[in-house]
Amino acid sequence: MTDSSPRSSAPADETAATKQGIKIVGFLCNWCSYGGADTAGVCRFKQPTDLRVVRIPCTGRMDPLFIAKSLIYGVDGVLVSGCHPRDCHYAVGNFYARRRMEAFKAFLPFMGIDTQRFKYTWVSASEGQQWQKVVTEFSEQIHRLGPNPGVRLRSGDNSKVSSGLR
Amino acid sequence: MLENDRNQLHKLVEEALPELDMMIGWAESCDPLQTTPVFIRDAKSISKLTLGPFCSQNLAGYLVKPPALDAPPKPDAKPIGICVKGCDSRSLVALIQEKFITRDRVRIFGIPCRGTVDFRKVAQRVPLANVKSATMEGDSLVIDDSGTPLRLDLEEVLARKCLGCRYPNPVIQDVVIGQEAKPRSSSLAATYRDVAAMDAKPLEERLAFWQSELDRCIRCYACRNACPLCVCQDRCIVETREPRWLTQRVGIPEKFLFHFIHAMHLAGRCTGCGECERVCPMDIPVTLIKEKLNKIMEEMLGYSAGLDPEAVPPLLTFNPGETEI
Amino acid sequence: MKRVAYYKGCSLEGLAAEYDRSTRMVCEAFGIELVEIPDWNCCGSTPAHSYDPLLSAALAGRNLAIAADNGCDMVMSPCPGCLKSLKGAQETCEDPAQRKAFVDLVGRDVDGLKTVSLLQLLYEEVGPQALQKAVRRPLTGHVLVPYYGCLLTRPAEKAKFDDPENPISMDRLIEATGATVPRDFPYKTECCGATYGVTRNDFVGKLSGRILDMSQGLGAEAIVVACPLCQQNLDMRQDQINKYSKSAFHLPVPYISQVIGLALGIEPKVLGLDKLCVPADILLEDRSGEDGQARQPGGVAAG
Amino acid sequence: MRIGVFVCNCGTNIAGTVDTAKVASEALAFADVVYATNYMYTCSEPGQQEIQRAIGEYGLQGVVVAACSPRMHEPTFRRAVEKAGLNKYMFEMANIREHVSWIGNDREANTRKAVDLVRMAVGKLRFNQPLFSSKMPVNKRLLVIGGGVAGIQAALDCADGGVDVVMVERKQYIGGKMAQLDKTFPTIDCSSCILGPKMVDVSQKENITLYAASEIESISGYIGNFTVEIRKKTTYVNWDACTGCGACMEKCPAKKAEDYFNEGLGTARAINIPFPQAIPKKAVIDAQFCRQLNGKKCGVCAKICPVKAIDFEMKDTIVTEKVGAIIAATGYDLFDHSVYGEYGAGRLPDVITGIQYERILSASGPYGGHIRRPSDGKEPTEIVFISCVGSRDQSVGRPYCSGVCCMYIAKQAILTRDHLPESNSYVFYMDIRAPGKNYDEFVRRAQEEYGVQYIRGRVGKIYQRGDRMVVQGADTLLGVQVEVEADLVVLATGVESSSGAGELAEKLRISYDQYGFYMESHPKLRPVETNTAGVYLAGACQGPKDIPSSVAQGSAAASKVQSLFAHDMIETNPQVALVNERNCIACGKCIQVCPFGAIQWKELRGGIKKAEVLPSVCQGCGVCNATCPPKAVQLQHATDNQILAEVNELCA
Repeated sequence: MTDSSPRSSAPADETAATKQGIKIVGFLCNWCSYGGADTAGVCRFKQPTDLRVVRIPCTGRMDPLFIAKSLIYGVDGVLVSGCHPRDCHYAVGNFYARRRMEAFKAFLPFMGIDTQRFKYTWVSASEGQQWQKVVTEFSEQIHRLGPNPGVRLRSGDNSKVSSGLR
Repeated sequence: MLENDRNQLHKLVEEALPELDMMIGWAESCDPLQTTPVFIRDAKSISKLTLGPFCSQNLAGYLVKPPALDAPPKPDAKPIGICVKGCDSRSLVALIQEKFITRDRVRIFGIPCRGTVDFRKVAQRVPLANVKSATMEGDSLVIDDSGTPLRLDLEEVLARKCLGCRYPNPVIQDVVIGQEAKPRSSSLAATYRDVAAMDAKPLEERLAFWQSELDRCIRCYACRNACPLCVCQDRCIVETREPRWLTQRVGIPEKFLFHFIHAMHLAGRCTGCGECERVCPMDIPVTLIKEKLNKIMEEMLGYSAGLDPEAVPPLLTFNPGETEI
Repeated sequence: MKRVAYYKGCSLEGLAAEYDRSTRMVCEAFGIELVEIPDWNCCGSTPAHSYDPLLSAALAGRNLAIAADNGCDMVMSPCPGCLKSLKGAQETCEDPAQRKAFVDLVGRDVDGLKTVSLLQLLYEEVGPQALQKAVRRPLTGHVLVPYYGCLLTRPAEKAKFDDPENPISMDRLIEATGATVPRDFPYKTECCGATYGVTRNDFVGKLSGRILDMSQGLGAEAIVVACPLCQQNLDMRQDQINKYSKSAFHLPVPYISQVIGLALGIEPKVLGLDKLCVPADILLEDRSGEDGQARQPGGVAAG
Repeated sequence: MRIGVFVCNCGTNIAGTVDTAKVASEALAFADVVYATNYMYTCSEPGQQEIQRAIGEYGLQGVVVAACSPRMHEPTFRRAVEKAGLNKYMFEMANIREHVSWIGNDREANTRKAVDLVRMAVGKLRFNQPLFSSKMPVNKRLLVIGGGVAGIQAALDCADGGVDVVMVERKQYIGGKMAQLDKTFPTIDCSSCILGPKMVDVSQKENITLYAASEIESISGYIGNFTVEIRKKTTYVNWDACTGCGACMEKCPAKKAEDYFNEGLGTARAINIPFPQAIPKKAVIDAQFCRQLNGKKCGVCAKICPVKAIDFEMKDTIVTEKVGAIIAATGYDLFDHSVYGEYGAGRLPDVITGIQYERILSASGPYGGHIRRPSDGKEPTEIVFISCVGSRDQSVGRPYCSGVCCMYIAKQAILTRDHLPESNSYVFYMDIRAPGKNYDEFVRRAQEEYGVQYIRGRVGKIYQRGDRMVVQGADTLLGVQVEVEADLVVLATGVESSSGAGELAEKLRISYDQYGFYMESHPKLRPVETNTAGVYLAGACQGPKDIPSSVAQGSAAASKVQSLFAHDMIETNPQVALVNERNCIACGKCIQVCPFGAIQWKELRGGIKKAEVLPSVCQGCGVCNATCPPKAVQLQHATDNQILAEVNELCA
C-alpha cells in the first residue's frame, strides 16, 4: 500500500520535502538490523517504499540529536533498529542506546513533536520476516499521521501565547 | 536573623581566608533586588559578603568556566572557598561526579536557603525604576519606592524553581551557616508541577506554546553560559562549523534544535538550579525543558542528579538487566 | 461447600442418564453443590460448529454466561464433547478478532470461568486420598481398566489436565476405591471409533474391539469410562463387535462415577447400574478376601 | 568535488523494478556529480573496469555505486577503486537491490526511492576523507575451541603449517561425537580407524597445546591480539603423573557411576577412562559418584595408584593464553526425545536413541559389540528405526532437517543385518535425505541387498505388549495403518546446538540464530568466517552437517587462519574514532563510555589533558562520538557530518 500521492495542500512556505510523499529515515546497525533488512530483501518480503536507510556501525553510535534534527527539519518518521540486547557486536552498544532512545522518546511529546513518529526496536540479521513486519507497521503508522508539520510557524501566525508561568 | 548569619559568615571567612586561594560569594549591587558575585582575596573586602533572598546566582559555574578548565590546578594550589545554597551545592556534587573538580579543591560554605526573589515578579507589582531599597522583615519583603513602603509576601515573588524546591539545605558542605530550611515540596509531583501541567496539554497546544516561546529566543546563549554544567563554551556545537549541526540561520527549527541540544546534553546531569531561566533576557521558561528530562530520569531510572558524588550520570552507563524500559 | 455450575448436556438426559444420576450422587457425597445451569441449551456440538463456528461458540457461551450470572466461577460437564464446546466458547471470547461478535451474541464476556470435566473435578477437588477415606464397600479383588478416550486430556494446551499421552488420574481414583488397575493399559487414550458407530460400524468393531481384547487380555472385569460416546461404543455395541470380530467379549463398561458410587456404598439401582447393556453384577461380588491379579499385557491380537 | 555514480542493473534483479537509466540521469543533476551511468553487472570484471576507466577519464575524486548491499560487495568495489588510484574510503554504496528492487514492484516509487538513496550516498560522500590503515603485529597462535573431528582437522592443518595451536576441549577426551561412533557412512569404515591416528597426532605434535576437561572463561582483545582465560576444571587426578594404566578403575568400589561415553547404557566406575583409545588417556574422578568426595571414607584409588596421581584437594585453575585467531568447533548435541509422549516419553527401556545403538554396535561398547536389548539382554529379531525424531517438527521447535539421520539409520540397519543375519529391520521415514557422493546408492543397498523394510509414514504410538513393543504407524504409500511388533526401537534423534553454545557466543561476541547455531558471515561468500574479525567457525556448531563437511570446514577454517598469519602485520581497520584536540574539553566522558578501553588521556604542555584514541584497540562502535558533547571525537567514515549529510538530503 504505497502512498505516492502528493501531500495534502501544504501551506505555502513548506519546502520541497513535502511534494515527494512520505519519507522515513531508518538508522540501522550494520551488523544486525541492516543484515536483517538484507535478509528481508533476499527473501523478497514485500515492504512499503517510504523507508530510507542510513547505515551506522551500532545503535551505540546513535546520538538522539540525529532524531531531533530529522524530526525538526521535516522527516516524517524516524526508525532506529539494532541488535537485540546481549547480541551487540560491540557487546554493550545497544545497552547505551536503549536508555538514550527511551529517554528521548519520552521527551519528544513534551516539545510538541508526536512521539509516534519515532520508533526504536531490535531486529537480528536472521529476522527478515520480523523486519518486514516492523517496516510495514511503522510505515502505516506514519501514513496515518500524515506528513510531519515540523516546527515552522504557519506564516503570519505570530500571536503571543502567554507562558502562563509568571 | 539574617544579620547574624551574615556576621557568622564574615567571621568564618576571616578565619579561613589565609588558607584559601580566594572566596567566592555574593555582594550587594546597584540593583537592590539582585546581588553580584564577588571574588575576595584580601581580608578587608570580606565585609562585602552578604546573604539573603537576593543571592540568586549559582556560583558553582565559576569553578569550571574555560580559564579554569584549561589550566588544571597546580598540586599545591590552595582550595577555593565558595558559598552555595541547596541547589548550588547539587551543582558542586555534579561537577565532582564528572571530575571537573575534586572535592578537596573547594572549601564549601553551605547556606540553607528560604527561596530567592525573582525580580520580574516584583516588577509586575512595582516599577523597578522606583525601587530604592529592599529588605527582609520576617517572611515579607519591604520595598521602599519613595512612597509608602510596600510590603510583599516572599512567597508571591519567589523564583519558579524555588516553589517546588526539595533541597533547600546544602547536600555537601564543610560548614553550615544558619538554621535548616524546610523544603517546600517533598514529592516528585510537587517539584515537577509545571511539567505535569504542560504534559496535560494536548500535543498541538504544546507545540504552539514552544513555537511562540522559542520564536522569541535570540540565541544569545546566556542560558548555556550561565549553566554550571555546560563546560564546552566556545567549542559548543551550536556555534562551530565542524561538525555542522546547526547553522546560524534565524528560524524556529534552528532555535528548537539549539534547545534540544542543550537539554539532551544535560539529560541526567541537570540539577534544576534554574540559572538558565534566570538569565534569559527574553523570559523564556527554558528550565522547564530540562525539568521534563529530569522527571524522566527520576521516573524511568530512579536517578536524580547531583546528590551522590560517586554516582555515574545514567546516560553515561547502562544496566543489561533493565529490559522493561 | 464447593459450588460448581453443572452443565448436563443432552446425552446425559437420554442414553447416559445413569452417568447423570451417578454424578449427582457422588458429588453430593463429597459435598460438592452442583448448580444445574437453569434454562441451559445445546452446547453447539458437531452439527452446529460444522455449520457456523461462531453459532457453536455462542450456544456454549450462553450456558457459560448463565453460569457466571449465577455466581459460579467453575463449570463442570461430565461429557467431554460438551466440555470441548465450552472451552471453544471461552477461546472465541478471548480471541481479539472475534471477541466483539461473541459478546454481542451472548450479552457478556465469559473470562475468568474455569471449565472442567467430572474426572478433573473429582481428581482435583476431591482427590484419591479423600476418596479412599470415604470408601464404605471397597472393591478389592476386582480388576478394572481405566479408559480415558481421546478428548479428556487433549489437546494438551487446551485441556491443561493430566498427561495427554499417558494420563493417570482415573487410575489413581480407581485404585483409591480398592480395585486393582493393571500396570500398563496402552490403549488409555486410543480412539474407540467415536461417531463412526453409525456410518462405519466396522471401524468401531476394529477399534473398540481392540480395546475390549486388550482389557480382557489384562484380566480386567470391567472397563471404566468417563465419556458417554465411549461408553456407548464399548457397551451398547459390544454384541455388534462380537459379531464383527467373532469374539465373545462380556465386559461391563461402567462410568467412573458409578464405580466410585459403589465404593461409597451407594445403592447400585440408585446409580443406574441396571441401565448398562452388559450387566455389571460382577462388580457387586464381595471379594474383599483375595487380591486381584492383573496379568501382564499379552494375549493374542483380536480377529 | 568530482563524483561518479554507477547504477547497476544486476541483470533484472534491480532493473526489473527500478528504472536505472532514470536514476543515473537524475544523479547527473546532483551537485558535484560529473559522471553517471547505469551498467548491466557493475560487480563483474568489465563493470569494475568501467569504474576504473571513468575514474581516470573524468578525474573522479569519489565513486558511488548503486547496487546490492554493501555487506556483500563493498570490499569488492573498494579494491576496484583502489586499483584506479582512488583511496578506497572515497567510495559509497546505495543499496537499491535488497532495500528497494527486491521488496516492491511499484516501479515509479522504487525509482524515486533509488534516486533518494543515491542522493544520500552522494551527500555522505562529499564529507568522506581518505583513510589509511596502519599496521599491527599478529600473534601467530591459534585457539581451537572444541576437540571434535572439525576442531582436530583445523588444529592439525594449522600445526602442519607451523602455527602454534591451543586446543580447549570441555570433555576429558577429544574426538567429540565421532569417538562414540562405531562405523561411519557411506563407506562403513570404522570410526576409530579414521579418528584414532588424528587424535594421536594432536597429542604428539609439539606445537599443539591440548587443554582437555577445560572451558573458556573469558575472551578479550581483537583480531591478532586475543587474550583468552581458560578454566582447567579439576579432575582430582594429577595428569602429569597419571600414565593411564587403569589400575584405579578396577579397584574403585563405586561401580554405579554414570557412563556418559556409553550414553547411560552401562555403568562406570567413579574414577574412569572412558574408552581404551581415549586421548589424553588419563583418569578423571566423577565427584558426583566418588565416595571419598561425598564425605564417606574410601581413597582406594589413591592407595593403589602406582604414581600417587590422585589428589582429592585439587581445585579448578585459570590459565591465560594469548592468541591471534580463534576457531569455534564446538559441535552439537542430540535432541532429548522424552518430550514425545507417543514414543513412550523415555519410559520404555527398549526405545533407545541412534547414538545409544551406535554404542551397542561398537566393540568397545557396553555389550562388546553384541546387539542386545537394554531391558533383558535378549538378542532382538525385529528392530524398528524411526527417523525425524526432533527434526522437521515445528511443534518441538525443531523445524530444520538434521541432515545425517537418514544416512546413519541406513548404516545401522546394514550393520544390524551383519550382526544378526535373521533379524528384520524396519525404517519409518518421511523422505530420504541422502545428498552426498555415494549416499543414495548406500541407502539403496540397505533396501535391496540387506532387505531393510522402508515404510513411508510416521509412527503414531509405541506401547509395551508383553515383552515386545507394538509400533503403530501409517504406510502412506499403501494407505493403511501398520503395526509392527518390535523387540528394539531406535529413534533417530535430531541434531541441535551444543549446550552452552549461547554463553560461549556472547564471550566470542559472535551472533547465533534462535536454535543456538553460530551465524556465519555469509552462507556462500564467507561460510567459515563470522562477523567478528579473527573468529572462524568449523563443523556442526554452525549448523547440522555430516563428518565429511565438518572435516572440510575444519580445513577451510585452518586455511583462513593461515592466510591471516601469512603476514607478520595485519592492517588495522581505519574506521576508528579520532579526537580533534582543538575541540576536546577533557571532560573524560568518552573514556568513561568506551566499551573497549580504547581511549586514554594525553598530556600536553602546561599539564593540559586531551583524550586520545588508540587505533589498534578501537573497534569503531561510535559510542564515544555519540556521547561527546562538543563532538570533538569523530568516528572516521561515520562522522556526524556524514550522517547529518544523509539526513539533510532527506529533509532538503
